[in-house]
Amino acid sequence: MQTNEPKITAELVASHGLKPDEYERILKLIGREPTFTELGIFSAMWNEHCSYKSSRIHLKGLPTKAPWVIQGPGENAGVIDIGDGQAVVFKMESHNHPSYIEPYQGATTGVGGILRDVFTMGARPIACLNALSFGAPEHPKTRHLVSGVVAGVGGYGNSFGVPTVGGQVRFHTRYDGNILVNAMAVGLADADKIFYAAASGVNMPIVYLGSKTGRDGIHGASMASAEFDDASEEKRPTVQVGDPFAEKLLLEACLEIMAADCVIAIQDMGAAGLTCSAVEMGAKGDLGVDLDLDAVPTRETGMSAYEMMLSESQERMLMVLKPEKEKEAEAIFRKWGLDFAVVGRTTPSKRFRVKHGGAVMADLPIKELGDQAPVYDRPHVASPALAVIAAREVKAPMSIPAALEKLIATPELCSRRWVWEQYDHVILGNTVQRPGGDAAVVRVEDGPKGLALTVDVTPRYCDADPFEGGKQAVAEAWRNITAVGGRPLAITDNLNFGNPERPEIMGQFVGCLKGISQASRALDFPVVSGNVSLYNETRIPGEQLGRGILPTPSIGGVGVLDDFSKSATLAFKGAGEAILLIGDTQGWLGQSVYLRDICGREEGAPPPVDLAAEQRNGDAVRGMIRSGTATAAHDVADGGLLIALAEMAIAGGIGGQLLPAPSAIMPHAYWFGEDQARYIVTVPAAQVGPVLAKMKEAGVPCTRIGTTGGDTIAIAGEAPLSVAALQAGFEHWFPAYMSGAN
Amino acid sequence: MKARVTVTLKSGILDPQGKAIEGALKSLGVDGVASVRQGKVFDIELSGSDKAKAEQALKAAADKLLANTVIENYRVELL
Amino acid sequence: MKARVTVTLKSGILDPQGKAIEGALKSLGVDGVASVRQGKVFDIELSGSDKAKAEQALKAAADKLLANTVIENYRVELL
Amino acid sequence: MKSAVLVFPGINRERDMARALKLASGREAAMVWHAETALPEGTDLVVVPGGFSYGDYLRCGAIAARAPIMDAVRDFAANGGLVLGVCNGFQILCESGLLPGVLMRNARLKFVCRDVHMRVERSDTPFTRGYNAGQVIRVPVAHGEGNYEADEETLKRLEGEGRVLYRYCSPKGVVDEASNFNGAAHSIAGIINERGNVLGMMPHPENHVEDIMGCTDGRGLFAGLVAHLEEAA
Ligand SMILES: Nc1ncnc2c1ncn2[C@@H]1O[C@H](COP(=O)(O)OP(=O)(O)O)[C@@H](O)[C@H]1O
Ligand SMILES: [Mg+2]
Repeated sequence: MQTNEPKITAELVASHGLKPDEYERILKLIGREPTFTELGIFSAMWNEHCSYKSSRIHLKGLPTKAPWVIQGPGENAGVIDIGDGQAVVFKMESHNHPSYIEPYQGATTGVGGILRDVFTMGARPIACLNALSFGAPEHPKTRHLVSGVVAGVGGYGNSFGVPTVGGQVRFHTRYDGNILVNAMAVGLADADKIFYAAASGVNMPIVYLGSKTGRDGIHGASMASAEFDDASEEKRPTVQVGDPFAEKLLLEACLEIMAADCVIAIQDMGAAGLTCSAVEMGAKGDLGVDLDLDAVPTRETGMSAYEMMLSESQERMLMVLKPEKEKEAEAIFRKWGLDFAVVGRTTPSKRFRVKHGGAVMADLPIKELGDQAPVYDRPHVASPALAVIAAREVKAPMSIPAALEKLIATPELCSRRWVWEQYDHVILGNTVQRPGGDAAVVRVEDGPKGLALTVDVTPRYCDADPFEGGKQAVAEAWRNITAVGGRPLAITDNLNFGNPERPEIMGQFVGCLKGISQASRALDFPVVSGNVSLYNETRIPGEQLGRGILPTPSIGGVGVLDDFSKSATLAFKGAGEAILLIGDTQGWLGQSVYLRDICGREEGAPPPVDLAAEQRNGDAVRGMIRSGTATAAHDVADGGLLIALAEMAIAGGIGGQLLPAPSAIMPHAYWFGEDQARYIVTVPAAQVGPVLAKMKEAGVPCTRIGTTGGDTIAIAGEAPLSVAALQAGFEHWFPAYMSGAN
Repeated sequence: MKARVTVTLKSGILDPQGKAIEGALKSLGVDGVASVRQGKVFDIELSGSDKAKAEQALKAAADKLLANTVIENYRVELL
Repeated sequence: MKARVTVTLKSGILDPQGKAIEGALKSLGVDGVASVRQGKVFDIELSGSDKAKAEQALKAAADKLLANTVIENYRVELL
Repeated sequence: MKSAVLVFPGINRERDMARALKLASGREAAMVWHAETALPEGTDLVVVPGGFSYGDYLRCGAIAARAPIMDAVRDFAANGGLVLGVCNGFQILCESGLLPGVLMRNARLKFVCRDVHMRVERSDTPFTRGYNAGQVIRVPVAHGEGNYEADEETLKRLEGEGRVLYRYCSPKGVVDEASNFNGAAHSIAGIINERGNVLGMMPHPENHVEDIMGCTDGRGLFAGLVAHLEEAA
C-alpha cells in the first residue's frame, strides 16, 4: 500500500472524531493499521451522521409499516402508495451546522441534498417544505441568519423549480448558537418504477454523474456531528456551495435515463460523498466495489485520494448502469452538459478497494464498514416531570382582547409571510393551498387527487415532557392534514437534539421517540423516512457543559385527498355561519404561549395528548369536510382557541361574535389554553342542529361558540377588536424585525 | 474620494457562475478560455479626505457587508 | 495567461443593488459613504501566450457576453 | 394556434406554460430545445417561458439569449411572428435585443412570490385583446430581478407609442408606488416591441388559468392570442 500519506497518530485519530475504543475496533476489524485514506473512510462511515450509532437501537422501535407503505426507512427516501399506480416519495433532512456557519450556502445545500434524495428514487419533486429554528430575535446574529437561510432555501428551490409550500419558523434563545434548518422534499413517481441503491451483478460499470469534485466540505459529515464551540467559525473553508442549476440538469438527466431503462442502482452523493454512496451500493447488494479515482472528474488539481473520498461537492450521483446502455446513458448526460465517467466496477469480493495513481489507497471489507460501525446504548435519564399549572395560578390579563392583540403580533404567532413570499410557491401550477393555512395542498398531476403536506413540532413541549411532546408533534401533523380534509398517510421525522453523550439529553431523545412511536402507531401514521441530527449544542465559554437546543423532532406529514377541490381552508367564508368548537377544553396553560409571552413564565407540564380523542375528533372533522358540511376548518394549536379564531377571521376578512367563556373555566384559560385534539369549524346556521346531534351520537365533544360576521372579533362582554387591526398586527412583526425597525 | 472594493471567491470554493460563463464562452466560439471565476466590484464615493480613515471605513464595509468572508476575499483600493 | 475583465454600470443607469448597499452601510454605521455602484469582475485564465490574440479574445468575450453594452462598460486587463 | 415553447437548461416553467397553451388552444405546444437552429414548421407563436436559464448566472437571460435557437426566433419575429416572453423569458428577450431595456434586481433585493394586480393599458393588441382596456387583472409574480429599467428616451418612446401593455397597480387599478413592488420604471410589468409582435412581461399569466389556482385572470391573454391567430388564419 501507498506511503506518502500522513502517519497515523493518536492525535490524527482523535481529529477524525474517532474515540480510542473505536480505533481499536478498526484495528481488530482489518488486522493492521489503516492508511490515511482508510482512516478518512472510517471516520466518515462511523460518525454519528452516517452510522446513527447513538440512535440506531432506539429508532428500531418506530412503527414503519402499513399496507400503503412501499418503502420504509433505510433508502434515500420513504415511499408510499397513493393509489392508481402512483407513489409519493418523501424525506426530511437537517443542515444545521453548515447553516450556522454560512446561512445562505448551508441552507441551499440542505435543500439540494433532500431534493436529490427524492429524485434519486425516480420521483419528480413536486413540493418542498422547511422547518427553521432560530435564536432569540434579540440575539445579535439572528437577523443575519434568518435573512441568509430564507434566501438560501428560496434561492435553491426557486431556481430548481419546485414550489416551497409550507414549513415552520420559530425563535428561541436555546437556538442562539445552533440554529436548525430542516428541509423536506416530496416527489411523485410511478409505484412500479422506484429506483434503489442496491447494486446487483458482478463487473457492472459504476458511473459518476453530475458536477465535478472539488475540496468542498471535506469533513462536513464530521462537522455535522460535532458540538459548536467558539472556534467553529474558523472551520470555514469546508463550506459547500450549492448549484441549483446543475441540480436541475441532474434531475432532468436522471429521470431521462431512468425512463430509458438504463439504471440498475442509483445513489446520490450526500454526506461523505463518494465513500458513503459507493459503500452503500456495494454493501446493500452484497457486492464488492473497485473504484479508480483517476477517472473521477475533478475541478481542482492535485486532489488526493483522501480528499476525493471525503469531498462533499454537491450535485453528484453514483449509478450502476446496465452495461449495454452505457453509451445511451452517456449521450443523455452529455446533452444536459453534465460530467459522466465510469469510475469503477462491482466485484464478487465484498471488498471496498480504492485505487489512485496506480496505488491501492484503501482495501476494506465493505459490509463491515457499515454493519460493524459501533452501536451505543448510551445512558439516559428521563426528564423530571413538571408540575401541572392550574389556571388560577396564572395571572389573568388586563383584558382578553388586549392579550389577543399582543399575542397575534409576537414572533411566535405572527404571520410568516415575509418568509414564504421569498419562496416560489405557485410554480408547477398545482398549488391548491398556498402557505398560510394548516397544511399545504398540491394537486397530483391533473387531479383529482391532492396531497396535504405539513411540518410540525412544538419544541417547548418536548423540552418540558419529551414523551408528551413527541406524541404532540405527530398528533399536530396528523391534525393539520385532517384540517384541510386530508387522510393522513405517513410521516418523515427529523430528530434534532443535543449531545447524546449526556444522559439527560439522551433521555430527551428516548422520551420523544417513545412518544412519536406511540402516536404514530395509534394514528396509523407510520414513519417511512427520517434523519437524526445530534450534538446541537453551543459551548459556553468557561462552562464545562454545552447548552443543548430545545429537543426538536420535526415531523413532516403527508396525507391524501381524493378530490383536491374539496379541501377546506381556514378562512371564514361568510357572515351568519355557526362557529363550532370540536374537542374538550379544560384550559391548559402550562407551556402555553400565553404563559410565556404574556406572563413571562416558561413553566409547567405541557398539555397531554389523548390519542383516542385525536382520532375520534379528527375523523369527525374530516367527515364534515368531505360531506361539504364544514365551510372552514382549522386546528387549535399554539396560542389556543382565540388565536385560532383570529387566524380564521384574518384569513377571511370577516369577524365573529363569540359567546363568553363557560363559567367552569377561567376566561384566560379558556381563550388561551392549549388543550389538544381540538378544531374549529364553521357550518351554515341551518346545519347546526343536525351536526350537534350527529357529533353527540359519535361521542365527539362539539359546542357552538359563536357566529361569523361583522368586521370585529367580539367576545360577549368584552371590547370588540377590529379584524383589520388584528391583521395589521399579525403582518407587522416579521418585516419590521427584518428591516431592523424593532 | 473614490475607492474600489474588489471581492473574489476564495480559491477552491465552487463558482457555478464562472462555470456557466466558461461554457457559454466556449459555445460562442471565444477561443482559449481555460477558466473563469466571477467576482464583484464596488465603486464607492467617499466624503472627507482622510485616507487612513477612508481605508478603515472601507475595510469595515467589506467585512460587515460587501464580502461574505466565509467564502470570499476582498481588496480595498483608494483611487 | 491571466486576465481580468471588469464590468461596470454606465453612469445614469439606476443601480438598485448599489443603492441598497449604500443604505445598509449607513445603517451599519460605516461612515462617509456617499454612493456605491456595483459591478462585476471576471478572472479569466487563458491558454496560449500571444498577448494581442488574448486581448482580442477577451474583447470578443466582453462584447458578446460578459457585458450588456446597453447598460454596461467594460475594461480588459492582462495581468 | 401552433405554439413552440423554448427549453433552455435551467428553465422551469415550461410545463406550466405548455399546460396553459393547451387549455386555451386545445393543442399541445411543441417543446423546442435550445440547441436547435430552426422552429417547427408552421409555428405561429413562440413562447420563452420562465425559470432560471443557466442558473441566472452572469445576468438573467444573458446566456440563453445567445443560444442557437435565438437566431431562429429573431428571424421569426422579423417576419412578424408572435413572440411571448414571460419572466425569465422577458429577460431573455431584452438580452437578445428583441425588446429594449433591462430587468434589474428588485428594489428591495428579494425574490418575491405573490399575487399582484396589473392594469391592461390597451386591448387592441394580440396580447391584450382578451381583456378590456383599463381592466385590472390578478396574476402571480415570482422573481428576484424584474425591476424594468431603460434610459429616459426609451421610456419616453415606450410611453409615447403605447407600448406599455401591463402596469402594476392597486386592486382598484391605481398605479402607485405601493403597488410597484419591484421598483420598475413607470410600474412597467409588460411591454411590446415597436412592431407590436413581441411581448415581454414579468408576471405569470400561465399560473392563473385554472380554478385550482384560485384565479383565472391569466386566461384572457391566451384566449386573445388564440382568437388573433384564428382570425389571421
Ligand atoms: N419556513 C416556512 N416556509 C414556508 N411556509 C411556512 C414556513 N413557516 C411557516 N409557514 C407557513 O405558515 C403557516 C403557519 O405556520 P404554523 O403556525 O407553523 O402553522 P400550524 O400551527 O398550522 O402548524 C403554515 O401554512 C406554514 O406552512
Ligand atoms: Mg394548524
